[in-house]
Amino acid sequence: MSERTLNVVGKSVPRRDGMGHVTGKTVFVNDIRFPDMLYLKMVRSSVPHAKILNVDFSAAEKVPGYVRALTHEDVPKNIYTILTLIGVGPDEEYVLAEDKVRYIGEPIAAVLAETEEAAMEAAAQVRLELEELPAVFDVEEALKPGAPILKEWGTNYFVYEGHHCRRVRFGDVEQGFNEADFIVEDRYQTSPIEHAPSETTGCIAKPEADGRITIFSNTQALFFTLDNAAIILQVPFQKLHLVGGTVGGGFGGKVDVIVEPISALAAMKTNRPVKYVFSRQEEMQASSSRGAWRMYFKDGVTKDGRIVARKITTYADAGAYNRHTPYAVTKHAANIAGPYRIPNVWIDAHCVYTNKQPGSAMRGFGVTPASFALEMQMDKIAKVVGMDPWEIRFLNAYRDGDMKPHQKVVEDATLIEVMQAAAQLVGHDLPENLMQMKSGNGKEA
Amino acid sequence: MSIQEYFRPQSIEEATRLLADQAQGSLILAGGTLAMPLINDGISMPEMVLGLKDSGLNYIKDQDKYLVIGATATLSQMASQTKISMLSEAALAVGGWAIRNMATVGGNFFAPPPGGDFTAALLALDAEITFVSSQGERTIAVKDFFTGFLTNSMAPGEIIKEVRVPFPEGKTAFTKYGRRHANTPSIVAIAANLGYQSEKVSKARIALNAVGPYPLRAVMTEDYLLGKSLTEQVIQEAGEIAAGECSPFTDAIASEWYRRKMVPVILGRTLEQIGD
Amino acid sequence: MAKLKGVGMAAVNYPTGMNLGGDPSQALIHSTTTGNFVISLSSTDLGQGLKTVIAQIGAEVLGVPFDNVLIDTADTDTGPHCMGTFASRATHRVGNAVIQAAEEARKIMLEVAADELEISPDDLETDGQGNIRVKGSPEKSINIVDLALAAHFKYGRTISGRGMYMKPKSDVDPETGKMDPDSTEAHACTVAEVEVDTETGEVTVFSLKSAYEIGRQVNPALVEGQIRGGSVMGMAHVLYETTHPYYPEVDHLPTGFSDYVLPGPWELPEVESVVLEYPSVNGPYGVKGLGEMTANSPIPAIANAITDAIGVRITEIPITPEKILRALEEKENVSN
Amino acid sequence: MSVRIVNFTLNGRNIDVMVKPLTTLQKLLREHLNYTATKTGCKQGSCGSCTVLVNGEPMVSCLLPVEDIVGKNVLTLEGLSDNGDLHPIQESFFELFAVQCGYCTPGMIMVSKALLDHNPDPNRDEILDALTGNYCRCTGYEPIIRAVEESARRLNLAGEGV
Repeated sequence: MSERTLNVVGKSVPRRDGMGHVTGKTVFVNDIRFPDMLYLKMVRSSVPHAKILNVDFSAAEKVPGYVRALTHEDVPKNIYTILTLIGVGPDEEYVLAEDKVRYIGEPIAAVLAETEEAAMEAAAQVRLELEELPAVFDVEEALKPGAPILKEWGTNYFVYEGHHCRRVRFGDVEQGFNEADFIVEDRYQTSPIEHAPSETTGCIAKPEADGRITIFSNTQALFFTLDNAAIILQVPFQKLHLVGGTVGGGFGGKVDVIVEPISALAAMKTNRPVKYVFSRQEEMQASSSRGAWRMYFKDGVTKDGRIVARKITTYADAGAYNRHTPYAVTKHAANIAGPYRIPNVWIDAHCVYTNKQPGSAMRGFGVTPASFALEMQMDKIAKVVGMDPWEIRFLNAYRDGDMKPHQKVVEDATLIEVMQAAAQLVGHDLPENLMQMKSGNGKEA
Repeated sequence: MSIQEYFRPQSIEEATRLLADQAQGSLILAGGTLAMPLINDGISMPEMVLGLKDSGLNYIKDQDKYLVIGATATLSQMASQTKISMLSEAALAVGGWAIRNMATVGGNFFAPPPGGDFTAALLALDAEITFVSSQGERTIAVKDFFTGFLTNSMAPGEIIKEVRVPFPEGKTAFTKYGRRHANTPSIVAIAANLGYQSEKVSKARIALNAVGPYPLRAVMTEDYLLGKSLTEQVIQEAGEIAAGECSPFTDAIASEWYRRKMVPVILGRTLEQIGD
Repeated sequence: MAKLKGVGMAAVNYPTGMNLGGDPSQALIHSTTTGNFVISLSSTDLGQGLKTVIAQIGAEVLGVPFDNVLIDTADTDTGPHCMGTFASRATHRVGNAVIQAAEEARKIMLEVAADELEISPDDLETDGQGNIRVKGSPEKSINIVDLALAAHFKYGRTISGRGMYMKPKSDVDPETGKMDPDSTEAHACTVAEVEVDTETGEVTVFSLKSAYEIGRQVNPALVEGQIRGGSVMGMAHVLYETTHPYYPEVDHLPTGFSDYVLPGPWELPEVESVVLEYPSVNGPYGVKGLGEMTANSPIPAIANAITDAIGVRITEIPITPEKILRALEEKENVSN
Repeated sequence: MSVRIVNFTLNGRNIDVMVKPLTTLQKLLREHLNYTATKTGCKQGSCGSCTVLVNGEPMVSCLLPVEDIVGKNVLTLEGLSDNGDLHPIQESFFELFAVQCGYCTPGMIMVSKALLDHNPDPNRDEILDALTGNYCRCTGYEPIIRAVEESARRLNLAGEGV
């Protein structure tokens, strides 16, 4: 494909969906309705950790408009598989809670009714008998002996091929510390954050005449949702048909396959369309959030500002269940050392369970917390060494051809070029030697 | 049980008569900005509701020393009236434009903490509040309205008819401090109304919102200010007293520690507005 | 009462795509009888502009007008597989798949035009306006509508193509962490200017100025949209929002937009950016992913600017006014 | 339960409906009358995506019982471009990329319409005051502010019959 002048790539052509948006004609999932449609409302745990002794629907059944309820007994395979499909296991989250609840908001039973109001009233009338268990909320407390255990396999951490964490070992970090003139350490902590898209997560499952189920969903990943839902429902894949693609903001919050399986099950059981859309309060408190991350840095730095060793221990707060956090920790481990050439790197990145709403994917997926910690750490190094924060970064920036700590050769590097351009943009004069530096042999388009 | 009956009285008499009769125990709905969110979430499921918007309580009357405001006058009307500037500033502290077009003066009395910014202004202006029921009318001072957290001195069958706000002689200032510039709950909101005689404070009304179970008068701070001029030292001391006499709480917006820290700071800025 | 100004910077990279279980996306293209090209996908548009960007790439490769190219997504019955929209992967993966599909369709299109114009396909070019013409003698040409009609009703040929792009699955070595998790790296450097009110602890962000290097801008306006949205999201993460205001405790949890604190129109900093293009080795037209990284550099840039302003490092976000007051008080106690 | 006929004007057309008391205007529009441009973002009155104009004033329809709009003029986004071509506000939002996912767009456009009807030449602070009740997560607000400024320019231009 010769590099001829481009006709339309590189042009700011107007958005294809722009007209629909500004006229209100774009159809979002929540805008869809079908005759005989039922509304699903979830009965959720009000406590962070408890045994479920009893779930009593007798009062709920009397609410006018109540149709039926679903519990874990109704779910053919009551276990989430979102990671087994991409080679990561075990899966340990229940579609509907069985004997225990592990976070405030965990779904226990689904109530179906003729109207949204009836479904809400019925769900509120379901009597839960819960026996509270001790709960743990801090990632490091959760790993201490004697901490309440969340998982059947007896620990509060995800096992990475036999290890209690994802590991990166590159060079000899202790040797690096010996060479260093300064040791620079600090602790960085981020907070759980809600995706808060304008449109809340939701879907409508509609039984079709030929026995298939069409699921209108604002998921970010249609086939991923189809495959997982089919496994949970134990139906052949061709039974499900996912339709979507217009999402009112995702930010990673609509990849958990949470509303589709139970809605499809409800549609199959009632042979009626079923709508399940999160309230804003559910989106805020019960849906997955960006997990919180705690990162401990220990760097060895020479007098002339070269980082010769970087040792990092990370604790990702997965909340009560895996969702996507085990993979976020792997991606974190591949990026937490930063866009810098460091000969000796040692990383232990833990995926830890606590009695909180599950952490999952959010924009930046494990790298956002890493960048926060990294770039505050670089400023601390500059202060300790007595160097300008720009210069310390230019000096250590990786170049094309370098080997990253996870043993991948650096390619397409331009850290130096963006720093040069940013300095120019804000009128920050850089010394000539820094302005002359290059990341590699990349050429501007 | 979902709603069974919605009453829409066309006058105050009809409203009070209904409330003494078949509409007894109804949820009173004015602007809806407080009740409807709870109804939408299924937290509140009233069987009987009485809507006040057509009952003739939306008026603003200039009665010599008083500005008389009907209970269903909206906060947008308060924002745009120019008779008492503090009422306009306090109205603009509540929600966004659309919310202020719906929320009412009477409704703000029922806003759970940290709500109630507008009511704090009424408190600092020595306003009176008039209730009406089938038995007739009853007027008390706004400072006697609240009796505790989410409880007040209204009798069954009564609704708020109007508030009567004396035109302030002295200088007033209102400061709302939240995490955002607008459309946000208060960390602390302060209304000050000071009378002066030869550079000395002759009358002081200080109302604090979001740092107690309801908007409260900082009476000890008021006493302290009497007879003093607003020097930096006096303002600083007043701030300490105010921080001592309020009872801040922790919520998602701010901790008790931080709210108590902000009382002297925001009171200082409010009094400085009055000073210069 | 003091208002302390501070400036901070941060430089980051961000990987494009993922590959835990392999990272594939497919695309199918077919021409209607009247020269409209339908690109069938199962990919989703979250607002980042996939439906626009993919139509641009398709039109560019086919050499037909942008308006001739229609996007038909996302339906698992009609669209081929796509992993989904995340990891800043969509433009890179789906773009590459569309290029492959469009090249196959273009080849057939040129073959039919060659038959119609009785000339070798190698001597033909597209003018991007809907005509296939002979190189060097542009007056000898055929319009895409006539061509499509001919292909369908005269030559019985389908102008269509299939495309697939996959980052092969590569496992992670449990001992050393050796892995090949992404396809290329985008980069960004952000400079933040802030002011801290030492009485209330409030932070005002005056400006967020960034340089981005993202290989190729397919649609510069959509790129700027991601940079602006990400800058405000980054400011929200570092100063305002949390589902657990008293983390790790689970009390006082916000329930909605009124008590989940987010900056609004009044809190906007001045956002300015420049975009560099160093085409990546394997991206469509050198594209690198951008969507997920745009909140990343503003967060530490603002945090570093706060350190510059108050002389104290706060390494726990969100950096609320309360945390700043407590840090200033601690600094006071330490110094006397 | 005594159910009344609710009569009001919707986008210039006279409408009679009979709905359960306390049905919100949002639910009436979206579920009874199939006008789905007015969105549902929170049902708490705190995101603005359900903003409509009632007698020219912006209100959050999720908190507005139908009894409060009897005899009133309701304007929704569907009514903004009545004869098919776009209103200058819609054009400006479209051309200045003041839109990404589109879910907040209806509310943003309606509150902008109310602002410009009240104040044909708003300064930036007045625009910020009008928009502060509307939540957007994608754009970072600035393109929306610029689209409102551009809309004012175009309306004033059109107003002068240029």
